Amino acid sequence: MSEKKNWMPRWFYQLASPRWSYEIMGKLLPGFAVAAFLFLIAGTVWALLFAPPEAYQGNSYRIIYIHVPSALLAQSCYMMMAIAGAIGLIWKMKVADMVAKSCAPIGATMAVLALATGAIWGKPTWGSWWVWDARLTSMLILLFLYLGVIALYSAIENEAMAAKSAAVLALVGLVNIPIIKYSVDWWNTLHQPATFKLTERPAMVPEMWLPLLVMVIGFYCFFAVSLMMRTRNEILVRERRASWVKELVEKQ
Amino acid sequence: MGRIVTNESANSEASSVLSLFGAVLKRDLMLAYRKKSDLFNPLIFFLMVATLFPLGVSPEPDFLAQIAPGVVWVAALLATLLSMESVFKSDFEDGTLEQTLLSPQPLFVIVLAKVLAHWMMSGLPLTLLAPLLAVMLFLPAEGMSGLMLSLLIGTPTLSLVGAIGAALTVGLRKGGVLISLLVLPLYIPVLIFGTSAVQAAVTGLPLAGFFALLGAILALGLVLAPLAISAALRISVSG
Amino acid sequence: MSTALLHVDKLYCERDDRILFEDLSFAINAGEVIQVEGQNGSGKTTLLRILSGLSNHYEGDIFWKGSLLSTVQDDFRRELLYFGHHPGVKAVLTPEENLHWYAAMHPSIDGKKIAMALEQVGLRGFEDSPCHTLSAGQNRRVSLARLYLTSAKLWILDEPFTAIDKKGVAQKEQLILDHAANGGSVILTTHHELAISEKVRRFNLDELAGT
Amino acid sequence: MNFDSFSDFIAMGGHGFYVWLSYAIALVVVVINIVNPALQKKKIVSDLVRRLRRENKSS
Repeated sequence: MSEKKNWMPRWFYQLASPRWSYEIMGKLLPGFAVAAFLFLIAGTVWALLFAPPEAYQGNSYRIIYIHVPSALLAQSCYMMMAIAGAIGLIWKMKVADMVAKSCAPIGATMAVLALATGAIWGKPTWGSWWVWDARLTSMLILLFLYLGVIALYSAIENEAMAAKSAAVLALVGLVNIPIIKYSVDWWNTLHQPATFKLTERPAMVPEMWLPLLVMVIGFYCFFAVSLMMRTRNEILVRERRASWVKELVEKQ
Repeated sequence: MGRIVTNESANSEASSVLSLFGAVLKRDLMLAYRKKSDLFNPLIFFLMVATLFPLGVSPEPDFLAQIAPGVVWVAALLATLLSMESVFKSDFEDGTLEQTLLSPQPLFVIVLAKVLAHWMMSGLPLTLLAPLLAVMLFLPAEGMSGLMLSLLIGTPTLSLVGAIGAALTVGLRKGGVLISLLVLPLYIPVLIFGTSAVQAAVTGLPLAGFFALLGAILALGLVLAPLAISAALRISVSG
Repeated sequence: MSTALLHVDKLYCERDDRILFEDLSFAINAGEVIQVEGQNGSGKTTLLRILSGLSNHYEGDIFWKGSLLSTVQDDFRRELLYFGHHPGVKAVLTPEENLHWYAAMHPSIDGKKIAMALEQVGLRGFEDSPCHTLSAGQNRRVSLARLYLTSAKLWILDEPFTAIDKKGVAQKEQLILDHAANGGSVILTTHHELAISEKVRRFNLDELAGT
Repeated sequence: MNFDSFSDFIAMGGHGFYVWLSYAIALVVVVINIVNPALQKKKIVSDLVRRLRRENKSS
């Protein structure tokens, strides 16, 4: 029975073992936590204190250092959720299911953060809290997609079934995201031509985009930390009957 | 099983798929015909939603004419959603869904036939009823063809995507609200291109582009949605 | 590999924090009738749903004629008849229409035999009445009429005799024996005392269940 | 350093409210995403300990 599985690399099957994943994530966590902390602090100080003010928007553009990383993270988190869900569906890999489930709340909060900062930035830039800008609208729809996935998780009691259903929904959403994005972009150009775009400023100088890069790396490290913490929790809950979990708990 | 593919066996396979498609379609249409409330409730809902707008916003003909494309499309979208829950529900409850999943027949074909039956019960009558609403909302006559055609191409996509939500929630006791939550964000492209087509028709702009886009989305849905529906049904029944 | 029709190897299933069965291994050979026994909640229905391929919430392997079930599902479904808690009868359709639909789902069934099958289960004269006008027992008989139509080798029957009268039960028991004699296999659960019990292999889930 | 004084830094050229509000929300979101799983873990472990004790008692 085991011969036919040999074409997959060994780490793939180790990943499939919840215990191994739990332990390796425990080892990786501190490193990522330190990196996230350092990058976020350094990026924030750089962004707020040392980056030069922008020619048209003055200092309000400094919101970009939150807005762009959170928007990026919200999108890549959805992709990760869908791909992890697909792996769980195809190879029946429990840990992938748990990763997918852990992605949903992080991605949703990131989408909220991107929307909130976008709206706050909109006030000094456009003079109103909300504008049906293409990017903000797509982000809002992405948030709806996240909320749907989370609602489905909480509606189905059986953990294995919930994971599979949510994976199907996430994949359907993944196929739809480009279509939604295109349709919203197109709709936006039809309804409000040539407005002042939030993030599409050509030719940022290095003093401006370097701190942005630092912030993006910091956000990804933070994502890794939160994701691993949640996934480890999920492993504990779903493997609660396994003897290694019992031993682990007894030690505490 | 080494199957030898000759012309003859390919032909007989194609005809057996067709006869299966026909049998499922006929059965679902017959079910709807015998339980007429399922047929009429979404249509009544469609009419009522459109009535609310003049009462709730303004009966001004100019204003209504301006929002008519959007109102008709939103009402059609909500009416489709309303009828969505029942696509698989009764089959799930009386065990025929189980039997369907255990049959050796291709689930893709069965699901496609069921969605087509649903569309013939919801999307098609909605499209036929749309001119009535359009007149009530003072949509200019030039927009009528755009409205009908966009609904004709757009509503099958609504049925296909909605059926994914229905399949995911079929085993849940309170599936109704959840379907809307899962499916509405996915309806947005159809809504955008559908209403734009109507607006373009009203202002005399070229329409072909919108219909091409709606058609492309429909084609994508026809290929991918049955896969997602089949997977979702197997998951929902496994509980 | 064994030549058993269905071979179950180290099946493990838990539900709601309770282990229903673990390390469950058995084989079903052609010509065998197996009765699964156990208290309420011992996992009889779950086991039958797993064996039929409806549920895949289990660990372990199931083999159909020597190949993993998940790799030969189409062949397996062609040779399977499953009778579940819900009889799979549409209330607004007539018995005849219900069986025609079943025949469409299973192309190996000869549609001409439907009238005969309905007569066998005592529904002659009710062919054109919608099933919601029939009694619960009659509805289950509509579903049981499938036993006369099918050419499936493996029958999985979950409580097939509920709401069926004595005469009907005896007739179905005979049908099951005939099926086994022809090389078919039957797995069933029932609360009835089977008259044919000496020819049935029993299989108790309570003794197997985890503590 | 782009700012002459601390009060300049706080004012952000008149946009202080928007900038600081954004960073405050970001801080809250980041902290929630770290604290929430940490609290969750505490609860899960204590639940497991309680369950284990019950099982040991009953067996």
